[in-house]
Amino acid sequence: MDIQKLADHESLDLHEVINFKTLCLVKSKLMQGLVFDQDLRALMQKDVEQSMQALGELQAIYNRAPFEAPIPQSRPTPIIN
Amino acid sequence: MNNDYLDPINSLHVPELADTTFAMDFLLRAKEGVRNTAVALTESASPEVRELLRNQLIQGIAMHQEITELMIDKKWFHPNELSEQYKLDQLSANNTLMIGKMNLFPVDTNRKGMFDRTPDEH
Amino acid sequence: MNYALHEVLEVHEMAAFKTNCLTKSKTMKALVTDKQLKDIMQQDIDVSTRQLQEYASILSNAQQ
Amino acid sequence: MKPIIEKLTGMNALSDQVVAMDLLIAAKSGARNYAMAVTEAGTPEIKELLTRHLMEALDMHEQISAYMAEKGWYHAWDTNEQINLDLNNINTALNLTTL
Repeated sequence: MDIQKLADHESLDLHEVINFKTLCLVKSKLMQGLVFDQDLRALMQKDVEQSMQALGELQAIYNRAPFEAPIPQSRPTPIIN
Repeated sequence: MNNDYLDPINSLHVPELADTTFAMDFLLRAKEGVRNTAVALTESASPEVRELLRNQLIQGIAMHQEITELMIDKKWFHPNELSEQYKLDQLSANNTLMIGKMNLFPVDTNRKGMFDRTPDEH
Repeated sequence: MNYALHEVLEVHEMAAFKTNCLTKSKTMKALVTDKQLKDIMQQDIDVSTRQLQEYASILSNAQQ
Repeated sequence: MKPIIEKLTGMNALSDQVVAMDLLIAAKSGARNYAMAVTEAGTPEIKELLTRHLMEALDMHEQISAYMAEKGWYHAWDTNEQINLDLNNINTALNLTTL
Protein backbone atom coordinates (compact mmCIF):
# COMPACT_ATOMS: atom_id res chain seq x y z
CA MET A 1 0.00 0.00 0.00
CA ASP A 2 1.36 3.36 -1.02
CA ILE A 3 0.74 5.68 1.92
CA GLN A 4 1.17 8.76 -0.28
CA LYS A 5 -1.86 7.86 -2.42
CA LEU A 6 -5.40 8.73 -1.42
CA ALA A 7 -8.23 6.22 -1.12
CA ASP A 8 -10.65 5.80 -4.05
CA HIS A 9 -13.73 7.18 -2.33
CA GLU A 10 -12.05 10.25 -0.92
CA SER A 11 -10.54 11.05 -4.31
CA LEU A 12 -14.01 10.98 -5.84
CA ASP A 13 -15.31 13.34 -3.20
CA LEU A 14 -12.36 15.63 -3.80
CA HIS A 15 -13.38 15.64 -7.46
CA GLU A 16 -16.87 16.81 -6.45
CA VAL A 17 -15.58 19.46 -4.06
CA ILE A 18 -13.02 20.80 -6.56
CA ASN A 19 -15.59 21.17 -9.33
CA PHE A 20 -18.03 22.85 -7.00
CA LYS A 21 -15.34 25.23 -5.70
CA THR A 22 -14.27 26.08 -9.25
CA LEU A 23 -17.84 27.05 -10.18
CA CYS A 24 -18.22 29.10 -7.00
CA LEU A 25 -14.96 30.91 -7.61
CA VAL A 26 -15.84 31.85 -11.17
CA LYS A 27 -19.33 32.99 -10.12
CA SER A 28 -18.11 35.13 -7.25
CA LYS A 29 -15.48 36.63 -9.54
CA LEU A 30 -17.73 37.43 -12.50
CA MET A 31 -20.77 38.53 -10.50
CA GLN A 32 -18.74 41.31 -8.93
CA GLY A 33 -19.11 43.04 -12.29
CA LEU A 34 -22.89 42.84 -12.02
CA VAL A 35 -23.70 43.73 -8.40
CA PHE A 36 -24.55 47.28 -7.36
CA ASP A 37 -24.15 47.07 -3.60
CA GLN A 38 -20.50 47.56 -2.67
CA ASP A 39 -20.73 45.64 0.63
CA LEU A 40 -21.96 42.62 -1.26
CA ARG A 41 -19.17 43.09 -3.75
CA ALA A 42 -16.57 43.22 -0.97
CA LEU A 43 -17.90 40.00 0.53
CA MET A 44 -17.75 38.34 -2.88
CA GLN A 45 -14.14 39.47 -3.27
CA LYS A 46 -13.37 37.95 0.13
CA ASP A 47 -14.98 34.73 -1.08
CA VAL A 48 -12.82 34.85 -4.23
CA GLU A 49 -9.65 35.16 -2.15
CA GLN A 50 -10.65 32.38 0.24
CA SER A 51 -11.77 30.15 -2.63
CA MET A 52 -8.49 30.63 -4.51
CA GLN A 53 -6.57 29.58 -1.42
CA ALA A 54 -8.91 26.64 -0.83
CA LEU A 55 -8.82 25.52 -4.45
CA GLY A 56 -5.01 25.61 -4.50
CA GLU A 57 -4.87 23.42 -1.39
CA LEU A 58 -7.42 21.01 -2.82
CA GLN A 59 -5.45 20.75 -6.07
CA ALA A 60 -2.26 19.99 -4.18
CA ILE A 61 -3.90 17.13 -2.33
CA TYR A 62 -5.78 15.93 -5.44
CA ASN A 63 -2.33 15.27 -6.95
CA ARG A 64 -2.24 12.18 -4.79
CA ALA A 65 -5.40 10.62 -6.25
CA PRO A 66 -4.85 7.06 -7.50
CA PHE A 67 -6.05 8.08 -10.99
CA GLU A 68 -3.70 11.08 -11.19
CA ALA A 69 -2.31 11.74 -14.72
CA PRO A 70 -0.18 14.33 -16.59
CA ILE A 71 -2.15 17.54 -17.18
CA PRO A 72 -2.38 18.68 -20.86
CA GLN A 73 -1.96 22.29 -22.00
CA SER A 74 -5.61 22.73 -22.97
CA ARG A 75 -8.81 20.75 -23.42
CA PRO A 76 -8.11 17.81 -25.72
CA THR A 77 -11.28 18.10 -27.86
CA PRO A 78 -11.70 21.49 -29.60
CA ILE A 79 -15.27 22.71 -30.23
CA ILE A 80 -14.36 25.15 -33.01
CA ASN A 81 -14.53 23.84 -36.58
CA MET B 1 -43.62 46.56 -16.76
CA ASN B 2 -43.64 45.12 -20.29
CA ASN B 3 -41.65 42.55 -22.18
CA ASP B 4 -39.43 44.97 -24.10
CA TYR B 5 -35.93 44.68 -22.67
CA LEU B 6 -34.93 48.00 -24.23
CA ASP B 7 -37.75 49.98 -22.60
CA PRO B 8 -36.18 52.25 -19.91
CA ILE B 9 -39.21 51.75 -17.63
CA ASN B 10 -37.88 48.25 -16.99
CA SER B 11 -34.67 49.56 -15.47
CA LEU B 12 -36.64 50.83 -12.45
CA HIS B 13 -35.63 48.94 -9.28
CA VAL B 14 -33.12 46.86 -11.23
CA PRO B 15 -30.27 47.39 -8.72
CA GLU B 16 -32.36 46.01 -5.83
CA LEU B 17 -33.64 43.19 -7.95
CA ALA B 18 -30.20 42.23 -9.24
CA ASP B 19 -28.49 42.40 -5.88
CA THR B 20 -31.11 40.33 -4.08
CA THR B 21 -30.82 37.69 -6.77
CA PHE B 22 -27.02 37.60 -6.68
CA ALA B 23 -26.93 37.60 -2.91
CA MET B 24 -29.43 34.74 -2.81
CA ASP B 25 -27.29 32.81 -5.29
CA PHE B 26 -24.24 33.50 -3.11
CA LEU B 27 -26.08 32.31 -0.01
CA LEU B 28 -27.25 29.10 -1.69
CA ARG B 29 -23.72 28.42 -2.92
CA ALA B 30 -22.30 28.93 0.57
CA LYS B 31 -24.96 26.61 1.98
CA GLU B 32 -24.34 23.91 -0.58
CA GLY B 33 -20.60 24.28 -0.08
CA VAL B 34 -20.90 23.57 3.64
CA ARG B 35 -23.05 20.52 2.94
CA ASN B 36 -20.73 19.20 0.22
CA THR B 37 -17.67 19.65 2.41
CA ALA B 38 -19.32 17.83 5.30
CA VAL B 39 -20.26 14.92 3.05
CA ALA B 40 -16.72 14.77 1.67
CA LEU B 41 -15.36 14.81 5.23
CA THR B 42 -17.38 11.74 6.15
CA GLU B 43 -15.87 9.98 3.13
CA SER B 44 -12.26 10.89 3.73
CA ALA B 45 -9.74 8.67 5.46
CA SER B 46 -6.39 10.44 5.03
CA PRO B 47 -5.53 12.73 7.95
CA GLU B 48 -4.28 15.50 5.63
CA VAL B 49 -7.51 15.48 3.63
CA ARG B 50 -9.57 15.58 6.83
CA GLU B 51 -7.52 18.45 8.20
CA LEU B 52 -7.87 20.46 4.99
CA LEU B 53 -11.59 19.82 4.61
CA ARG B 54 -12.27 20.55 8.25
CA ASN B 55 -10.60 23.95 7.97
CA GLN B 56 -12.52 24.69 4.81
CA LEU B 57 -15.74 23.58 6.52
CA ILE B 58 -15.19 26.03 9.37
CA GLN B 59 -14.36 28.77 6.89
CA GLY B 60 -17.45 27.91 4.86
CA ILE B 61 -19.71 28.14 7.90
CA ALA B 62 -18.21 31.54 8.76
CA MET B 63 -18.76 32.77 5.19
CA HIS B 64 -22.35 31.52 5.27
CA GLN B 65 -22.88 33.44 8.50
CA GLU B 66 -21.45 36.64 6.99
CA ILE B 67 -23.66 36.43 3.91
CA THR B 68 -26.74 35.76 6.05
CA GLU B 69 -25.99 38.78 8.23
CA LEU B 70 -25.35 41.03 5.23
CA MET B 71 -28.63 39.97 3.63
CA ILE B 72 -30.62 40.50 6.82
CA ASP B 73 -28.91 43.86 7.24
CA LYS B 74 -29.83 44.94 3.71
CA LYS B 75 -33.40 43.64 4.19
CA TRP B 76 -32.99 41.12 1.39
CA PHE B 77 -33.66 38.21 3.67
CA HIS B 78 -36.12 37.88 6.56
CA PRO B 79 -35.65 34.56 8.34
CA ASN B 80 -37.59 35.76 11.36
CA GLU B 81 -40.54 37.36 9.59
CA LEU B 82 -41.95 34.72 7.33
CA SER B 83 -44.59 36.91 5.72
CA GLU B 84 -41.94 39.52 4.82
CA GLN B 85 -39.90 36.74 3.24
CA TYR B 86 -43.02 35.48 1.47
CA LYS B 87 -43.52 38.88 -0.20
CA LEU B 88 -39.90 38.93 -1.37
CA ASP B 89 -40.10 35.38 -2.69
CA GLN B 90 -43.22 36.09 -4.68
CA LEU B 91 -41.92 39.40 -6.03
CA SER B 92 -38.64 37.96 -7.22
CA ALA B 93 -40.37 34.95 -8.74
CA ASN B 94 -42.72 37.30 -10.64
CA ASN B 95 -39.89 39.49 -11.86
CA THR B 96 -37.84 36.53 -12.93
CA LEU B 97 -40.78 35.05 -14.81
CA MET B 98 -41.02 38.33 -16.65
CA ILE B 99 -37.34 38.18 -17.59
CA GLY B 100 -37.90 34.60 -18.70
CA LYS B 101 -40.48 35.82 -21.20
CA MET B 102 -38.18 38.47 -22.70
CA ASN B 103 -36.36 37.84 -25.93
CA LEU B 104 -32.98 38.81 -24.52
CA PHE B 105 -30.60 37.64 -27.22
CA PRO B 106 -32.37 38.14 -30.54
CA VAL B 107 -29.26 37.80 -32.69
CA ASP B 108 -27.07 34.76 -33.28
CA THR B 109 -24.81 34.21 -30.24
CA ASN B 110 -22.28 32.02 -32.05
CA ARG B 111 -19.02 33.87 -31.53
CA LYS B 112 -16.75 30.97 -32.37
CA GLY B 113 -15.47 32.88 -35.42
CA MET B 114 -13.72 35.28 -33.03
CA PHE B 115 -11.63 32.44 -31.61
CA ASP B 116 -10.71 30.29 -34.59
CA ARG B 117 -7.30 31.75 -35.41
CA THR B 118 -4.50 33.79 -33.85
CA PRO B 119 -4.11 37.45 -34.98
CA ASP B 120 -0.86 36.63 -36.79
CA GLU B 121 -2.66 34.43 -39.28
CA HIS B 122 -4.46 37.40 -40.87
CA MET C 1 -39.45 32.99 21.57
CA ASN C 2 -36.75 34.63 19.47
CA TYR C 3 -35.82 31.77 17.18
CA ALA C 4 -36.89 31.44 13.57
CA LEU C 5 -39.32 28.65 12.80
CA HIS C 6 -37.02 26.76 10.45
CA GLU C 7 -34.19 26.60 12.98
CA VAL C 8 -36.49 25.26 15.66
CA LEU C 9 -37.59 22.61 13.19
CA GLU C 10 -33.95 21.73 12.45
CA VAL C 11 -33.16 21.45 16.15
CA HIS C 12 -36.22 19.26 16.59
CA GLU C 13 -35.00 17.07 13.74
CA MET C 14 -31.52 16.72 15.25
CA ALA C 15 -32.97 16.04 18.70
CA ALA C 16 -35.08 13.19 17.32
CA PHE C 17 -32.09 11.74 15.51
CA LYS C 18 -29.84 12.05 18.57
CA THR C 19 -32.46 10.53 20.88
CA ASN C 20 -32.55 7.53 18.60
CA CYS C 21 -28.74 7.30 18.58
CA LEU C 22 -28.46 7.59 22.34
CA THR C 23 -31.07 4.90 22.95
CA LYS C 24 -29.30 2.59 20.52
CA SER C 25 -25.85 3.23 21.97
CA LYS C 26 -27.10 2.66 25.50
CA THR C 27 -28.76 -0.68 24.72
CA MET C 28 -26.13 -1.93 22.31
CA LYS C 29 -23.28 -1.24 24.66
CA ALA C 30 -24.47 -4.22 26.72
CA LEU C 31 -23.99 -6.52 23.74
CA VAL C 32 -20.44 -5.46 22.99
CA THR C 33 -17.44 -7.48 24.15
CA ASP C 34 -14.45 -5.46 22.96
CA LYS C 35 -13.15 -3.08 25.64
CA GLN C 36 -12.03 -0.42 23.14
CA LEU C 37 -15.39 -0.39 21.40
CA LYS C 38 -17.14 -0.17 24.78
CA ASP C 39 -15.04 2.91 25.59
CA ILE C 40 -15.90 4.62 22.32
CA MET C 41 -19.58 3.89 22.90
CA GLN C 42 -19.46 5.26 26.42
CA GLN C 43 -17.90 8.41 25.04
CA ASP C 44 -20.65 8.62 22.45
CA ILE C 45 -23.23 8.22 25.22
CA ASP C 46 -21.65 11.01 27.28
CA VAL C 47 -21.42 13.43 24.36
CA SER C 48 -24.94 12.61 23.13
CA THR C 49 -26.37 13.07 26.62
CA ARG C 50 -24.88 16.54 26.87
CA GLN C 51 -25.99 17.45 23.35
CA LEU C 52 -29.54 16.33 24.08
CA GLN C 53 -29.63 18.42 27.24
CA GLU C 54 -28.58 21.42 25.15
CA TYR C 55 -31.34 20.71 22.65
CA ALA C 56 -33.88 20.35 25.44
CA SER C 57 -33.02 23.80 26.76
CA ILE C 58 -33.32 25.39 23.30
CA LEU C 59 -36.60 23.61 22.59
CA SER C 60 -38.11 24.63 25.91
CA ASN C 61 -37.03 28.23 25.19
CA ALA C 62 -38.73 28.00 21.83
CA GLN C 63 -42.01 26.89 23.38
CA GLN C 64 -44.47 29.72 23.69
CA MET D 1 -24.53 -11.84 30.01
CA LYS D 2 -23.87 -11.65 26.32
CA PRO D 3 -24.21 -15.33 25.39
CA ILE D 4 -27.51 -15.55 27.25
CA ILE D 5 -28.97 -12.64 25.37
CA GLU D 6 -27.68 -14.06 22.12
CA LYS D 7 -29.26 -17.43 22.84
CA LEU D 8 -32.50 -15.80 23.89
CA THR D 9 -32.78 -13.50 20.92
CA GLY D 10 -31.06 -15.61 18.33
CA MET D 11 -28.93 -12.60 17.54
CA ASN D 12 -25.52 -14.21 17.77
CA ALA D 13 -24.74 -12.39 14.55
CA LEU D 14 -24.91 -9.10 16.41
CA SER D 15 -21.16 -9.01 16.71
CA ASP D 16 -18.99 -6.09 17.69
CA GLN D 17 -18.46 -5.53 14.00
CA VAL D 18 -22.14 -4.92 13.37
CA VAL D 19 -22.40 -2.61 16.36
CA ALA D 20 -19.33 -0.66 15.24
CA MET D 21 -20.72 -0.37 11.72
CA ASP D 22 -23.97 0.92 13.13
CA LEU D 23 -22.08 3.52 15.13
CA LEU D 24 -20.10 4.53 12.02
CA ILE D 25 -23.24 4.97 9.94
CA ALA D 26 -24.86 6.94 12.76
CA ALA D 27 -21.83 9.24 13.00
CA LYS D 28 -21.78 9.68 9.25
CA SER D 29 -25.45 10.51 8.82
CA GLY D 30 -25.20 12.61 11.98
CA ALA D 31 -22.46 14.74 10.46
CA ARG D 32 -24.48 15.17 7.27
CA ASN D 33 -27.63 16.07 9.19
CA TYR D 34 -25.68 18.60 11.21
CA ALA D 35 -24.29 20.22 8.08
CA MET D 36 -27.87 20.66 6.86
CA ALA D 37 -28.98 22.07 10.20
CA VAL D 38 -26.04 24.50 10.53
CA THR D 39 -26.86 26.09 7.19
CA GLU D 40 -30.49 26.52 8.22
CA ALA D 41 -29.73 28.24 11.51
CA GLY D 42 -29.62 32.02 11.65
CA THR D 43 -29.47 32.76 15.37
CA PRO D 44 -25.75 32.82 16.30
CA GLU D 45 -26.40 30.89 19.51
CA ILE D 46 -28.02 27.97 17.69
CA LYS D 47 -25.48 28.10 14.90
CA GLU D 48 -22.55 27.89 17.30
CA LEU D 49 -24.17 25.01 19.15
CA LEU D 50 -24.81 23.08 15.93
CA THR D 51 -21.31 23.82 14.61
CA ARG D 52 -19.83 22.43 17.81
CA HIS D 53 -22.02 19.35 17.58
CA LEU D 54 -20.99 18.94 13.93
CA MET D 55 -17.32 18.92 14.96
CA GLU D 56 -18.07 16.40 17.70
CA ALA D 57 -19.86 14.14 15.23
CA LEU D 58 -16.84 14.37 12.91
CA ASP D 59 -14.51 13.47 15.80
CA MET D 60 -16.67 10.45 16.61
CA HIS D 61 -16.67 9.44 12.94
CA GLU D 62 -12.89 9.73 12.79
CA GLN D 63 -12.46 7.69 15.95
CA ILE D 64 -14.80 4.90 14.98
CA SER D 65 -13.41 4.60 11.44
CA ALA D 66 -9.86 4.44 12.81
CA TYR D 67 -10.99 1.73 15.24
CA MET D 68 -12.67 -0.28 12.47
CA ALA D 69 -9.67 0.06 10.17
CA GLU D 70 -7.47 -1.20 13.00
CA LYS D 71 -9.74 -4.23 13.50
CA GLY D 72 -9.73 -4.96 9.76
CA TRP D 73 -13.45 -4.29 9.39
CA TYR D 74 -12.95 -1.30 7.15
CA HIS D 75 -10.53 -1.11 4.21
CA ALA D 76 -10.40 2.48 3.01
CA TRP D 77 -7.42 1.95 0.75
CA ASP D 78 -8.29 -1.43 -0.68
CA THR D 79 -11.60 -1.39 -2.52
CA ASN D 80 -11.37 -5.08 -3.49
CA GLU D 81 -10.77 -6.12 0.08
CA GLN D 82 -13.70 -3.96 1.19
CA ILE D 83 -15.96 -5.59 -1.42
CA ASN D 84 -15.00 -9.05 -0.15
CA LEU D 85 -15.88 -7.98 3.34
CA ASP D 86 -19.19 -6.49 2.16
CA LEU D 87 -20.12 -9.74 0.37
CA ASN D 88 -19.34 -11.71 3.51
CA ASN D 89 -21.49 -9.40 5.60
CA ILE D 90 -24.32 -9.58 3.09
CA ASN D 91 -24.29 -13.36 3.30
CA THR D 92 -24.25 -13.31 7.10
CA ALA D 93 -27.24 -10.97 7.11
CA LEU D 94 -29.12 -13.02 4.51
CA ASN D 95 -28.58 -16.23 6.42
CA LEU D 96 -29.83 -14.80 9.70
CA THR D 97 -32.86 -16.66 10.95
CA THR D 98 -35.72 -14.29 11.67
CA LEU D 99 -37.30 -14.50 15.07
